[in-house]
Amino acid sequence: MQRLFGRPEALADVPTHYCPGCTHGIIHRLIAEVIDELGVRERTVGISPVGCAVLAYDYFNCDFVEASHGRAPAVATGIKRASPGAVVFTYQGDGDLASIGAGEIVHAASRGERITVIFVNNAIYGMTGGQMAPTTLPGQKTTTCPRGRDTDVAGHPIRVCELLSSLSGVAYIARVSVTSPANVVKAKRALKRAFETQLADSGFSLVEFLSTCPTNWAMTPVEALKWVDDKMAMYYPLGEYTHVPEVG
Amino acid sequence: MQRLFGRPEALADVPTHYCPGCTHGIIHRLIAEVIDELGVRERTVGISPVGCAVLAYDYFNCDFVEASHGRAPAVATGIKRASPGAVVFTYQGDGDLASIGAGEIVHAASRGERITVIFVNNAIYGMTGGQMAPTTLPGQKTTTCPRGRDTDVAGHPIRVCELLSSLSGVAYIARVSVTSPANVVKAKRALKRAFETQLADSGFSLVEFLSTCPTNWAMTPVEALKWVDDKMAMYYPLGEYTHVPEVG
Amino acid sequence: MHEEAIFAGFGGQGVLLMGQLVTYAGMMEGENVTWMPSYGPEMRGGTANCGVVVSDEKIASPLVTEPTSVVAMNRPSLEKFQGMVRPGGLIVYNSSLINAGPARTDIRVLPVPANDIANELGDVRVANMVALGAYIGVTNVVNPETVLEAMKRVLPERRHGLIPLNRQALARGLELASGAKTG
Amino acid sequence: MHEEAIFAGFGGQGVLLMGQLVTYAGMMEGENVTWMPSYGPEMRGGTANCGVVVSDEKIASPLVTEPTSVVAMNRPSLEKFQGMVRPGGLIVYNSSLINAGPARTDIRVLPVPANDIANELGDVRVANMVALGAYIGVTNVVNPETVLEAMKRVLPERRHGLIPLNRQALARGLELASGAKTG
Amino acid sequence: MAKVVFDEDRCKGCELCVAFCPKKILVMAGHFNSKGFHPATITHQEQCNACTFCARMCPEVAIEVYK
Amino acid sequence: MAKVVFDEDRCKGCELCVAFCPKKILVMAGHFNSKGFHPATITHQEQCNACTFCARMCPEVAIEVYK
Amino acid sequence: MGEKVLMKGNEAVAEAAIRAGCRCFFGYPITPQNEIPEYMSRRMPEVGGVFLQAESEVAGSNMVYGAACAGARVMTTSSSPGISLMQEAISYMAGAELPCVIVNIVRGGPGLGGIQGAQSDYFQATRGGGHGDYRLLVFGPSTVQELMDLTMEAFDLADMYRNPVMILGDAILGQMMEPVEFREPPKRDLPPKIWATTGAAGRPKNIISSLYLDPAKLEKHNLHLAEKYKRMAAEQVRYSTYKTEDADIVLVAYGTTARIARAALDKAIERGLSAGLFRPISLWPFPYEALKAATRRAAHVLVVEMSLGQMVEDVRLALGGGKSVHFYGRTGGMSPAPREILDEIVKIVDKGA
Amino acid sequence: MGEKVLMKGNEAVAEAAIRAGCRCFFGYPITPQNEIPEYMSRRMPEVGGVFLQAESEVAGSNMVYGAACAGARVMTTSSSPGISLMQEAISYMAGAELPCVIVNIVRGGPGLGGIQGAQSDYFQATRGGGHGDYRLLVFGPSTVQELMDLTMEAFDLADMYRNPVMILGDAILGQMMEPVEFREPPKRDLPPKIWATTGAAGRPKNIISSLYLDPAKLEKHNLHLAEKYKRMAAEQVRYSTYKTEDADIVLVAYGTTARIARAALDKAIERGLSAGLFRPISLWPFPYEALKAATRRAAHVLVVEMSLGQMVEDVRLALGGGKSVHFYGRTGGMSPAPREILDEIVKIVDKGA
Ligand SMILES: Cc1ncc(C[n+]2csc(CCOP(=O)(O)OP(=O)(O)O)c2C)c(N)n1
Ligand SMILES: Cc1ncc(C[n+]2csc(CCOP(=O)(O)OP(=O)(O)O)c2C)c(N)n1
Ligand code: SF4
Ligand code: SF4
Ligand code: SF4
Ligand code: SF4
Ligand code: SF4
Ligand code: SF4
Ligand SMILES: [Mg+2]
Ligand SMILES: [Mg+2]
Repeated sequence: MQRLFGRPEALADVPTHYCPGCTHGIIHRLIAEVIDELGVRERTVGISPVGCAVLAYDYFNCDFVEASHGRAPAVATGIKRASPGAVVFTYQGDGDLASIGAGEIVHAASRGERITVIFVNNAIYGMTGGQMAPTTLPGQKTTTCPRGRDTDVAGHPIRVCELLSSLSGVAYIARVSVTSPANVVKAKRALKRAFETQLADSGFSLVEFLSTCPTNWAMTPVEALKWVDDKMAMYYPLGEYTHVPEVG
Repeated sequence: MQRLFGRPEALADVPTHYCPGCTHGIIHRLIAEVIDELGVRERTVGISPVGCAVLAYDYFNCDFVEASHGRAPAVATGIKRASPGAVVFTYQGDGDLASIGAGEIVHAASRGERITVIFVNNAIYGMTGGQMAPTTLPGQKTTTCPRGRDTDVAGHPIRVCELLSSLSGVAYIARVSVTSPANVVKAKRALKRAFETQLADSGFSLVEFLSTCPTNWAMTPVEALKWVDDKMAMYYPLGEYTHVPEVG
Repeated sequence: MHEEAIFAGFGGQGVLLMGQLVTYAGMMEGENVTWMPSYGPEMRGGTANCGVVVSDEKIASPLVTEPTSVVAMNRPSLEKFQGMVRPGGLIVYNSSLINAGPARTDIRVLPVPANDIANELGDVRVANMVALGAYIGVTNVVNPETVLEAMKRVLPERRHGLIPLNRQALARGLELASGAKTG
Repeated sequence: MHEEAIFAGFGGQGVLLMGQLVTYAGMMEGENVTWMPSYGPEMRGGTANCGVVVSDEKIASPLVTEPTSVVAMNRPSLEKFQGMVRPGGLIVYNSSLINAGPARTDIRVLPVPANDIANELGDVRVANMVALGAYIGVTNVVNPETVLEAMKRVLPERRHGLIPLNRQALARGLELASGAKTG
Repeated sequence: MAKVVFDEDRCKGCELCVAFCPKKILVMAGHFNSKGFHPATITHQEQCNACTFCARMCPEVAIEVYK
Repeated sequence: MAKVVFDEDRCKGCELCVAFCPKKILVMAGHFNSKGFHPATITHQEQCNACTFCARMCPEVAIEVYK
Repeated sequence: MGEKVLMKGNEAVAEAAIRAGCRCFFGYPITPQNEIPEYMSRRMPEVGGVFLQAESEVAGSNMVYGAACAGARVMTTSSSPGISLMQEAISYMAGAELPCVIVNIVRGGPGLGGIQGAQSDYFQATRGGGHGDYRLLVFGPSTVQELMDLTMEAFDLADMYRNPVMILGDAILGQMMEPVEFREPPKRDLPPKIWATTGAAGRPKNIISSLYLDPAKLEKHNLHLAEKYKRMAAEQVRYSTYKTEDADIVLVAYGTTARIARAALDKAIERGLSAGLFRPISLWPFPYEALKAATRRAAHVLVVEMSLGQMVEDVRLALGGGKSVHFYGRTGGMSPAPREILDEIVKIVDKGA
Repeated sequence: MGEKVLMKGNEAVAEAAIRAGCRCFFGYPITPQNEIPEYMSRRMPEVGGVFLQAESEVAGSNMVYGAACAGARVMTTSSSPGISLMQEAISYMAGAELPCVIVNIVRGGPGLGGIQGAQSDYFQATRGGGHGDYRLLVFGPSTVQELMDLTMEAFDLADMYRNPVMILGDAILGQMMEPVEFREPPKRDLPPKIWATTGAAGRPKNIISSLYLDPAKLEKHNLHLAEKYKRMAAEQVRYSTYKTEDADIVLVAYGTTARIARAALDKAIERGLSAGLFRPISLWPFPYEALKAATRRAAHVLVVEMSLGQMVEDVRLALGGGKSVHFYGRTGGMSPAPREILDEIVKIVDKGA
């Protein structure tokens, strides 16, 4: 009897601290599968963010660096420039990447850093207990917008893929979700393209995952997946985004 | 005999420290003219950047605040939120706004802060002696890219108007130049729209000026204007940019 | 009088409230009190706990490292805290969810079928009040009446409707305790 | 020997180079030397200056606040620095661009038509060397030959072609100085 | 013939596998695992078609599928 | 009849006014102003059409135009 | 005396600020102080104030700079790593003489460190983590009540001196609940904010800046600031003593550590030892004179901190080598148990004897 | 002895770094240190190294963090406000034990301040402007030659201790030209960087992090760091003395101020006064013992700084109240003239007599 499905080598065989049903776990596994399939585990360096995925370094079987909040793209830049042969990816939440790290991600993308960014958008600050994120949907209640996000006060959610796709250094950008086995397969395909983009040295690559936070959304994991499909995917259209062609 | 043209009231009658032919001076005058025409001088608060315009507070006849490098949009946010009745504008260079201040400008725009940003893009760091800016053109020589900007290393120049126009909080964005009397007139019109946008409380407004730095470009002021028309305006198309309509 | 208690369980079991009620009641009775919750990633996986100090003396640290009592509403909590209890101390545990009680013999142990009793009362959510009643019954750290007073202040208006039910649950716990004492 | 000089003028006039040549030459002659440029917004409007210290003793501060000599290549520079010169000190000024010399009587003053002489020599850019020659001729702070040596090291290869012309310019300045002494 | 294997103590009882099993042959067990969760388990191994949906949706990588 | 007035000591000699005067009646004076610049000046006041181009291009706001 | 309520330290900070007239709050979430922004996000709209979650601590501290320019009472709060990111803005606010209140609910460091309480940011707070010759008023409360009282007063002091004021708490103080009552701070008549940039209507324009390109002017400005700091140092020294008179050994501790030290102390006294506690409340200005006086008779001084020893330098400066200054510290989120401190006391006294 | 060349202090820093094997430079322009990035932008490509202008000091310091993780010799340079923005990253690097060299060419503060030389960032450099219990090695050179020598050695020391090393210069030192010769630093055999994250090929994975959620573990880590700092303190104390033996008054000054003080001193000696100079070279660790020894016989100690008095605290800590410690300072970009210092010396000695 042969094994059709199991734990990829690049994923450490340890329990995670993630809440039940949190899709951080699925995303971890997909990254590990892609690393295995590309056979780059031994030259991969991951960068974990400050966020629920802060301990990601314990969950992957490759070298890992913990970055300060939002600065993973700068840390990745330092690593990649110092060792161009390495396969470098960051794993960042929406608070980490789109809020405090907005400057670093814009510039890493603009410079066309040969790194792959895994952007986990769960529309909230998970680790700190459910505060508003730049990606929190209009009307969505969080601990720092208890009456629901008021766009007059806090503005509209930032669409990271759309924002970055205007930058010339960007070679590949896609937005995916993991709300069904079919979407998981699509997501993995995009992830693989992103890593291949880096291996081809053709520029900056980013995959945005619409992810869940059952704990802070106060939903069951199954409800949470449905909310991603019904609410988030409306505001954050899935698909591939490519950069604006060079002018002049 | 009546005066057809002279110094606007909002512009202090003092000499500036700007180099001969630097268009910072023209831009200052246009802002002052608009403030006068809108009759808001007594409720206007300007924010000067760290850059050649750091002393702008000496040149305008209105309240002024000196911000730390790149943070003018955050300072403006603090002022505007504390006194919503004030007319608040920032005056920022391309290093200030597009490099160190990238995070602050993206978020101020995304929040739709009711402020007006005057963005002076001279493709270089003037005050510090001519280093590369995020807006430095490909191949352009500066003191930190002595062989000319290599886009493989430093990436392509950032087009701020294009980048920000994907954000929902943005109500008005335009790119102008002051390379001829005709362009000066157009520039002033855009500037007025921007301030009117703030007065109408309809969101974030920004006007990007393609400006000169004869000193660090090592050109005569007249050559510098020509360079703006021939080189910069090719990469940075003039015109009005409006934000992407809301999805969902 | 110097009591240092830990209340622990799943997030949904209202253990933080148990602690707050004791603390608030202690304050109303003129004691010195502190309440300290677990926070941050500690709370991942939905477990929560808080430490309460009620004392007639000024309170040094609100961190409860050697509790005089532990109230454990689920198994992980019991496992985590039973070792810390001072000799002669007390463990109240929710026997509806925990089949094997603590191993220790140098402390008092009171099993309380909190969920079962709460279900009897028609709402499993008052299991915490049952356990709280048992705890108070044994320790007498505060007067049950004061706890009910405290409830009025701690609970938001809209939830005051639940107070009668909570009173019943508390009473059932108290009975258990007195039974345990006499028996 | 202790000389503290300021060289000042428009950006394009090569005043920083004048200072560097004296400094470099001083170093080659075994003296202690420092060179300190003006920098930052100070340089706006295209004016530039540098302070040079050449001394047989260890040099404390490279900041020249009480110069023994000032070489002023344009009017703003003369106005800015003439007041600072120590009594008995020297001012060399570019009389091609400055019509009125300094008012002070307690110092030596040497007008040098640097631009005119440079134009005679066919290249106005060597005006700085004319003034430098005059300055060295009066102060003897370093040997002119050493300055020409220094030039080889300071100027990039591609500009070594200019050295002969610079040598002439320097010579013309030296003549002026000796003239001033004898006369 | 297909086989799904659960690493019971890794299971956090999120029920995603249950929700996505096309055969509806997964349920949550009544007992607690060492973590204090009701673990998922399979009721009719023989009906499993080895589609791996359950495993692909499991955030804990607690499911292996064999055929 | 039009008139342009220069604030000579504000002039930095950038020559932008000269470059943009349609009538080509502006030149740089031979003498220095107090700042050490050759100031711009007008040669044929009578030919000025008061178009204000010079003034609009002056970074120093050193030009006033009357009519 | 008003009615007592049970409050978390973090909530007490937020409520105190609002009662002190703070109407602008800018902050960025960070454990263990999230209850403050969360409380503010609920309350500010109720009082017509501004709550804005900044995109970062850098932005947040510069929003504070802006609101302070507009003359508002403004506060930001964070914890150690976030406070490090504010250092440039803090230096700017000190340089531009802008009043504001900054709260640091300290956690273990360095780097990302941990989220339990610590006192290892003492140097940063009292020595200026930012650049230049500037000072903040720094207070280290040790109970939720004192945290509330000092936060309220901080706004007055900030306006009075036109200077940022920092409240240095820790995770324990921020997370714990204790009974508190609201007390009005001493009434002060404060100067009107004529310097604020609110629009130059009917007055000459106001400029707020910390730039002085002429070094002579910048030095003058620094000397003016130094004058002010001297005044602050003269007027704002605060401390409390407990049984220090003719104590054989005097403990020195601030904040949470002080309450733990006090418990150890009582145990020591039970054992017949003569021991006292000196508790600095103002960390800058540090109570140098008072400490010297309070320890004059003591044979030993024991400094206890939740750090590897930072305030101990101020104690040494105060006592100037005359005394043997002992140190006991826990760090990284660990706090000393009363028993540990007691053992330390005994060790020292025994040796001493 | 190699041939002497004339170099700006800033250029000397850059060239020294390259000669020390630094192959990664990340920085952001700021006066008065722009010659460093500019020099690097020319030279790095020639030696196959990396020059990258970061978008900010925050980003730049985190790029340094990354390159250090990869095992590269890496440097960043800035001036006061920029260094304030690096405080979080510096704390992280200290916490993660990453070697790197940070140069601060100090200018007047606080805030935007000015661009002339100052020494008002001493506290920030020596007391950790960032959060947590950490230390940097800090050196304060006083000539361009020493600036070059210490910069080269800094890379070895950073690798040796796995700790950031800071060179604390000032605008005068950075802008001035002085003759220098290149000297190899003492050869050290340094441990291989087996901890670097270069890809887990044929070895277990490496993790670089400063996070320890368990406070017991974080404390353990801090104690490990403290051990290291103790070693650094024992091994890296540096200073120089000039005529301090039986001097009546000893001046204490570092960096640029030390050379000015020395000139004043010579004048004083000409006047028949017995005076000496103690110059700390390592600012952390501060030469407490050596200073105490060097001033044992002195009646007076005069500290001179280009600040309102920061190092003077370390001097007081060293001398422990026994001596009357005088201070003379200029700040905001002003530097003391030898004559001012001389007058101060005379005043003190006369009073003393
Ligand atoms: C400088 C700094 N600011 C704030 C924090 C606190 N903090 C930790 S995680 C986090 C945000 C996490 O949200 P996100 O990035 O969306 O990740 P998630 O937990 O949702 O996966 C914040 C604000 C910090 N550690 N450092
Ligand atoms: C935190 C900080 N970093 C760097 C600097 C130095 N600095 C001053 S102005 C400037 C850039 C100026 O360029 P730009 O914004 O384009 O304005 P310009 O002078 O070209 O008008 C820099 C980097 C500073 N003052 N503060
Ligand atoms: S808090 Fe939210 S994001 Fe974080 S682990 Fe739990 S569910 Fe996932
Ligand atoms: S340096 Fe450039 S930008 Fe600055 S004033 Fe001079 S010309 Fe204008
Ligand atoms: S493999 Fe498919 S059929 Fe089998 S249990 Fe899993 S989901 Fe159900
Ligand atoms: S998906 Fe995984 S964790 Fe969730 S219930 Fe199924 S087996 Fe358990
Ligand atoms: S107004 Fe017009 S015509 Fe007259 S001088 Fe100016 S540019 Fe020339
Ligand atoms: S444009 Fe203005 S500054 Fe330039 S030359 Fe003409 S008058 Fe002078
Ligand atoms: Mg998130
Ligand atoms: Mg610019």
